[in-house]
Amino acid sequence: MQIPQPDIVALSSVALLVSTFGVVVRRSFAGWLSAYRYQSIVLAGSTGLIAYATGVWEIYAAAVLTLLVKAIVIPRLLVRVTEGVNDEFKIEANPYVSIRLSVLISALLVALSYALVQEILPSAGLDGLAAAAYLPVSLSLFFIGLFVMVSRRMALNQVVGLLIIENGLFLFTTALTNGVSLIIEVGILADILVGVMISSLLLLRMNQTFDTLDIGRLEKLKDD
Amino acid sequence: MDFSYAYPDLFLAVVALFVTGALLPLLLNTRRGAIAAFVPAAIASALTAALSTLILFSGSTIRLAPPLTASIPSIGIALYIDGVSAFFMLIIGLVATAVSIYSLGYSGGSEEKRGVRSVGFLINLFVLSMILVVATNNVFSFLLFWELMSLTSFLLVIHEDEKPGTLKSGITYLIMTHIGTAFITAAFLILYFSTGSLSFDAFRSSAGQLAPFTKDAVFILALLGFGTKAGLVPMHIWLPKAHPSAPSNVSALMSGVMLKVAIYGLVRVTFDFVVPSSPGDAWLGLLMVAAGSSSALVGVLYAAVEHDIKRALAYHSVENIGIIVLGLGLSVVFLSYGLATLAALALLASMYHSLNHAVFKGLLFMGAGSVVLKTGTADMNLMGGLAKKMPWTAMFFLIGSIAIAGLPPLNGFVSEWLTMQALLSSYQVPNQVLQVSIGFASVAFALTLGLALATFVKLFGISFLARPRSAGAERASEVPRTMVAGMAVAGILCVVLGVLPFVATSAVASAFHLDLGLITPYSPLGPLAVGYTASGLSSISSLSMPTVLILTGSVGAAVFGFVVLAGSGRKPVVRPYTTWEGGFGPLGERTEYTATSLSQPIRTVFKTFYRPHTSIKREYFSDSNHLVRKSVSVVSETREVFEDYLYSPVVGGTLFLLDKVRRIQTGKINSYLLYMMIATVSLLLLAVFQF
Amino acid sequence: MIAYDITLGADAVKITVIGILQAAGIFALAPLLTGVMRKVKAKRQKRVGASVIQPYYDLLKLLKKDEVVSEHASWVFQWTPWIVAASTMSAALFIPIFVPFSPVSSAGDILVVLGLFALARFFVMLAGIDTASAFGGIGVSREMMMSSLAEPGLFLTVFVISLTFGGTNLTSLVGAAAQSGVVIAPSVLFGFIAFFIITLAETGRLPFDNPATHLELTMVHEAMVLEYSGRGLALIQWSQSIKQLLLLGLMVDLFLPIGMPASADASLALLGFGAAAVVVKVVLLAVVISYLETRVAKWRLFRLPDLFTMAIASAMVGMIVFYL
Amino acid sequence: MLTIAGEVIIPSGWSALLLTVLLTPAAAVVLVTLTHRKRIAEAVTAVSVLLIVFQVLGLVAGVIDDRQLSAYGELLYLDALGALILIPIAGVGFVAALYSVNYMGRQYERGIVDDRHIVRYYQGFNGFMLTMLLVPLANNMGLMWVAIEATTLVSVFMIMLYTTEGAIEAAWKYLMIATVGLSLALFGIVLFSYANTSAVPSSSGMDWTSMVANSGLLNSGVVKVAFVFVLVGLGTKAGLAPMHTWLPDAHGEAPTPVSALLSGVLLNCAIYGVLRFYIITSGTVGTAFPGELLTLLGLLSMGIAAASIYFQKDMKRLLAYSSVEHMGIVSIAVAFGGFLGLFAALLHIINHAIAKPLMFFASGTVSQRYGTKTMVEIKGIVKVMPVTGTLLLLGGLAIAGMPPFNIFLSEFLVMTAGFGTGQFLVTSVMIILLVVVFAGFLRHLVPMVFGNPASGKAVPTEKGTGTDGMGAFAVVPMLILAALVIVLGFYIPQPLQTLIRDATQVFAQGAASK
Repeated sequence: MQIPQPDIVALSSVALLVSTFGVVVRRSFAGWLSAYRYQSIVLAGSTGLIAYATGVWEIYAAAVLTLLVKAIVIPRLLVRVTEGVNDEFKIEANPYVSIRLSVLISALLVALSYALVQEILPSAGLDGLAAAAYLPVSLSLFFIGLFVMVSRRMALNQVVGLLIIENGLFLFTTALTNGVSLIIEVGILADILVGVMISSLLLLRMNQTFDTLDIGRLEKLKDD
Repeated sequence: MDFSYAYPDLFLAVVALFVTGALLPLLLNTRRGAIAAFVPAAIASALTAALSTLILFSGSTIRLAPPLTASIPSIGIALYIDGVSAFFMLIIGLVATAVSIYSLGYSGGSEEKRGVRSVGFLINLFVLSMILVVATNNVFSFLLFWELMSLTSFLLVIHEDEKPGTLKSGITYLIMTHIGTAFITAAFLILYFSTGSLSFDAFRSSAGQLAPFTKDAVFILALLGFGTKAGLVPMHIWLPKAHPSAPSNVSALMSGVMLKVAIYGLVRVTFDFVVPSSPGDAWLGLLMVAAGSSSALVGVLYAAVEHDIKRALAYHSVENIGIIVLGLGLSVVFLSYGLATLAALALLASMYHSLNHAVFKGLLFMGAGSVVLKTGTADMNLMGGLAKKMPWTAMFFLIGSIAIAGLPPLNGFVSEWLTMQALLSSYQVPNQVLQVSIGFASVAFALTLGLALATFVKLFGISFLARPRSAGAERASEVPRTMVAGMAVAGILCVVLGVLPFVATSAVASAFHLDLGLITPYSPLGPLAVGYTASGLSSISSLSMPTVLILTGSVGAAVFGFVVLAGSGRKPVVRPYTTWEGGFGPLGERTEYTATSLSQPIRTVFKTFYRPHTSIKREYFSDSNHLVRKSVSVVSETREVFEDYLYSPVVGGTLFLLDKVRRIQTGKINSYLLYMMIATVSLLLLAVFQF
Repeated sequence: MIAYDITLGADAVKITVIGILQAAGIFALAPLLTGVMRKVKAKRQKRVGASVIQPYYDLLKLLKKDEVVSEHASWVFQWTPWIVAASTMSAALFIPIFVPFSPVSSAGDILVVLGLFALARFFVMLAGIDTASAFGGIGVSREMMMSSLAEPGLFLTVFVISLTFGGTNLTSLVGAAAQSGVVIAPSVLFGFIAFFIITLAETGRLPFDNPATHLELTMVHEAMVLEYSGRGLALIQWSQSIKQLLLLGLMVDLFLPIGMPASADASLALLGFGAAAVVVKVVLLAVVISYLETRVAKWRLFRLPDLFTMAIASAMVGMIVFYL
Repeated sequence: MLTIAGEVIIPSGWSALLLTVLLTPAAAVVLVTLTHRKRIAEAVTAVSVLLIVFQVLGLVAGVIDDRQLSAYGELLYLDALGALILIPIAGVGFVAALYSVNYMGRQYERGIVDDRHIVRYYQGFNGFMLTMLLVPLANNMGLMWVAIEATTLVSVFMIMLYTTEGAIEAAWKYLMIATVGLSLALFGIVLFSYANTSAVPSSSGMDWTSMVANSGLLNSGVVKVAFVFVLVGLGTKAGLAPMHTWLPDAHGEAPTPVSALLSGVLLNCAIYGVLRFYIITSGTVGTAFPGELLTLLGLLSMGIAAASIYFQKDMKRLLAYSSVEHMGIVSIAVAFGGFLGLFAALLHIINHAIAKPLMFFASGTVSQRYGTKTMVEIKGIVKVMPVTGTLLLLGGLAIAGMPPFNIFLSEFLVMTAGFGTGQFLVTSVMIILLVVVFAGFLRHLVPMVFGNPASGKAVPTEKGTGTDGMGAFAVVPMLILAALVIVLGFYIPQPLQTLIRDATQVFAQGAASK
């Protein structure tokens, strides 16, 4: 196999990071969703790229599935679910970590993931791999997603953070193992879908029971 | 005629009997419930005593491996009964027999159904587990039965669970004993590390070639562990809480027997696994001597100012355990200097005292139990005059008191005589530091004896003599026959062990295969004798209790005869009349001395130790006029030094730390996720950069 | 095997006879000693005082008298005098006083003697409580404190003695002391101081206790036996004086054994001389003590521990001196 | 072997059970969903768990006969280790189902739940069983991951059965934390499979069998990183500190039978996953590195659990923390290694799975009778409910590590392994923490069980009878478990021993290929 213009890979990974930062900097639910949708599309594209590079047909399928599920189904679902939700809970008014600081930290996390990959790569002989460039990106997707979940107090924001993590995961999987068996891929995607469904169900319940989506209010269960 | 082939079956029969005794009452109702529980128990205990005697003197051993054993290494039940085990089984058997008979009346008496059932069930299991502990031959089964013993005794302690404070003391007891078990486990597992096996046989066979450091570690851990169970200072704090809370027959078992099981463990580890052989091990012995003498002193000091009869007895257990351990320590010291005969003497003293303490402490707790049952209080300040109301109980309690106070001609005196001889023989240890420090130990020992005498004057005098101090004591009456019988068994043992020391000496000698030098343990009338040879002097200090008794008796007779003659033969009239009240007219019983007032001088003399805290509350008829008082009440209490200055700081510190730790459960999901993030990153860095 | 040779030796008969005579002598002379001490005190206090044989009259009188017993008292009170007498007097059998041996000293040693004394004290204290009188209580509570402090002093003295003279067998102790003549080994000296103090306490002498008082503030021993009358009182007083003689005699034999023949097989003359010497020495000691008694007042109860501590301390020093 | 067009439909012999044991709960789910009736749902569930028990017994027998079973080209694969995990799944599932009948019945009578809830509950129950059964049967680690993730989703679904605030909050925290954790785990798994394929291109990447076969050849750097990911990820599900935070909330708020399943079974499935990768890692980089990580997390878990147990107020949270503690013990035991250590670890998994449900059932009954989970308000259980009270005490002492009960046996083995391998410091710390836990349990348990019932703040409702007035279904499951707790305290049946021995052999595979 020979690699197509690697600058595409570079571009796409940059695009992915940018979209992630989009989630970090935007304050409103709509903003996160659009960022996420954008990211998913790029993700599907880069998956296709990997598929083209490796020529494994399963990855094409995976790419298509990604496009369908992540770029279309999940955002729709979330929008549908949150129709009833009061607008004040769709805006991250005062996160635990200020936006500016979050951006800095996310940048650090990106650096960290690059460092980690750099540490593993040579020893692991990953350099030959087509999708090697995606590894640090996927790791940083993961870390940033986690950081979003840590630093934000809106339930919706956490869901989005989770979704970003999943994207990172997906990218990592496809990039590293040239497409594991399709069953697994499907299984994973199904899991994510169900996960999102259940969490949106929970969101509804939460909205009914606490009439808020501010998880700062979910602190009843603790030891004292 | 050799019955040794039958011993294993006899042992199994004992086990079966106890199990029957445990299960029968669960099927029957109250009255017969007590009988169903304690008749088998009594038979089984007597059988145990008999069997162990046979084993002792036939010198044979029993090995048993029940079928229910797993095949993986180190798990499984293995029993091995040698002389030492048999000796302690003898102790268990004797006391348990007396207590079972006593319990027929005690537990069968007033209690409700659930009470008798559970007590019967638990006591049988309790005694059985103690027998099995001394019979086990590997670490796992030892710990198994050891903790079964703790568990059953714990459940017995909290049996009267609606009495205030009972649960608390029960919890303290179980936690303390669990800590002790942790130490013991550590000790055994270190032995496992150095021998590679968990069987006691392996420990024995490799006893010689332990590394010195291992030796010390094992010994100290064992001392801490078994010391906790035995109630050595400063691990004794559970004991004065637990024993009074328990029903009295249980207290008798716990104090009389269970503490001896702990002593068994100590003896086993010390003389079987870590055998002191070089002068380097002497300091271990010195450690024991220190622990022993301080326990003796502390125990008796608290007992001296105690007015709760059962708690006072519990403190005396601390004291006597101290004396026993003192003997063990001396034996270790002598052994490490190769003075075999003296070591044998000290060991004899210690074991003899174990046997004695089991008997008379059992007796005393049974007596106290009868008193508490009849007067409805354990506070001696509310007793008095019981010698007339319950003559039998009084007589046996008096016997017990004389015995424990170490007065001739009863058994306490003999074992303390031996201990003193061991102390006096310490001049043979070629090390001045040891000589002098043992000298100090003997001061503590003597002070202990003095205070013990005083305390038992108080215990017997205040509760049984003079006039009743409360309605409860007024109403008291003699206890049922079975209870008296139980006390009688123990009382008779006290006398026999005192007057015929060879009974005990022969048992100990054949159990431990002791070479006692001048003492001929098996000859019924042979004196106990210890030689002295130093600086050109040589003599033999000897004691022959039968002779002493005969002499005292005949002198008494002679005196009587003389007095009758001198009184010109006529029998003088004895006129009862009121006590001389100094011309004040008849005095109320409030003017009598109470336990508290009786011990006031002692409390004052040792106030630096007790830190007594006295508060005076005055009540006036009117606030304006403070000249006329309605009442003045004085509350004087002594502090538990060890709890105040040792335990509360440690426990408090730990709890503070724990409280800080648990705060990480903040309830904020964000912080939870943060923990995960930190964990991931730090472990990743660990993996990538360090390894 | 010294201790055994004495009893099982060839002249067992002679020894037994002498031994019995010695015991009889102790019983007989004890009241006299009391009388002497009273007399000396009286003289020191510029009184004529009763004759030295007055105690015998008292005893006989009491033995003939009826008894009055408190209605609250139980059988313990009744039995106490007999137990006290039996134990004290049998203690006398084990102690060599006039001759350097006792026929039964291989059956019981100095520890037995202490044990028997303790037994007597135990019952006296019980009897003191038994009469339900506040006086008894006062006496007992004081006696509890004193006896429990006297015990270690006494035991430690024994410790020193048995280290220096060997073992606890009284015959061999006295024998060894006699043999060594009057050497003033430092350990012995300290032992003597301790023993002297303890003896004062044990025999209820000033400054510990005033044998002649009936004032409740100062009573200790008297307060305990206050309720006794008739033969009970007689027995107790007799035992008291016997105990006194035993302790003084023991002190003399152990610490100033001048004139005492070293062992039993000395000639009768020597033994007789030794006995006479003992009597003289004991009387002198008694005189000294009663002289001292007239010089000191009774100490406050809570100053007494200082004295006991002094005894214990000096015995400790004695022991350490012996070892080092 | 039944085949259609060369494709295997139903494998033959024991292996057939691999398929059927999965089909049974699936069928149950379908039936319950179709019929939608309370009674039928109960019946169906009971039958299905019973069937599962028998089939699992069959599978265990098969494994004991011929070391491992597999089907569909090793898509489904079962060796001794997996079989060992199957036992608690089936067993606890069985007793939990029995207990559910009574427990949910009561909730139903009290009007806390209605038919819809009940049906949903049993759907969830069977689904839960299905997903958990899949975990040890999957040879493809990706599939195993899917199964574990599925357990999360199902159990979230069951936790939010009651729509109380607590339930929602617990469910949310559980979902978020578990999902994040599992994504971490997937990172690790993918790395493993990458290491596998890059080392041996021919190998079928994610199959555990091939991974362990090649474990000697894998790139150590990658494997280390991968193991960290897996450990943190699956450790989250297994309740190892500091990722355990979801556990007390979830266990505390779920319906009692579910709590029993969560802590008696689910944790085992997760720790099982960790063990699988521990084996591979030890094959590549030796046991030192993974051992240290396990020891670290294990001690941390024990410490935090001990602290929280001592100061706990809520009965079920107490038990949850004790699960954290025991998972810590298991991982420490694995880290000790050696035959004894591994044997102890595996035995401890089983023992914990027996004792913990007993405690949950007892506490559930108690809190139903007293109407509270707050321990200080409960007094004198043994007077009100002699059987339950006794069993609660028994179970509590067992959990706290008191002989003669089964937990002590395995804990003793763990300590022995620790001292035997010369790890004095770790073992001593462990012993100390065990004592603290013991103290904590005791100070909560004893005042609850004994004392005067009237003196407590919460007054029990109706008076007890033969079965404490709670019905046979409430007592029988507890009695079964209690019997096991006592018997296993001093005796390990031969088959179990053989199975555990074989399981320790499985660990040897990793070491062997090194």
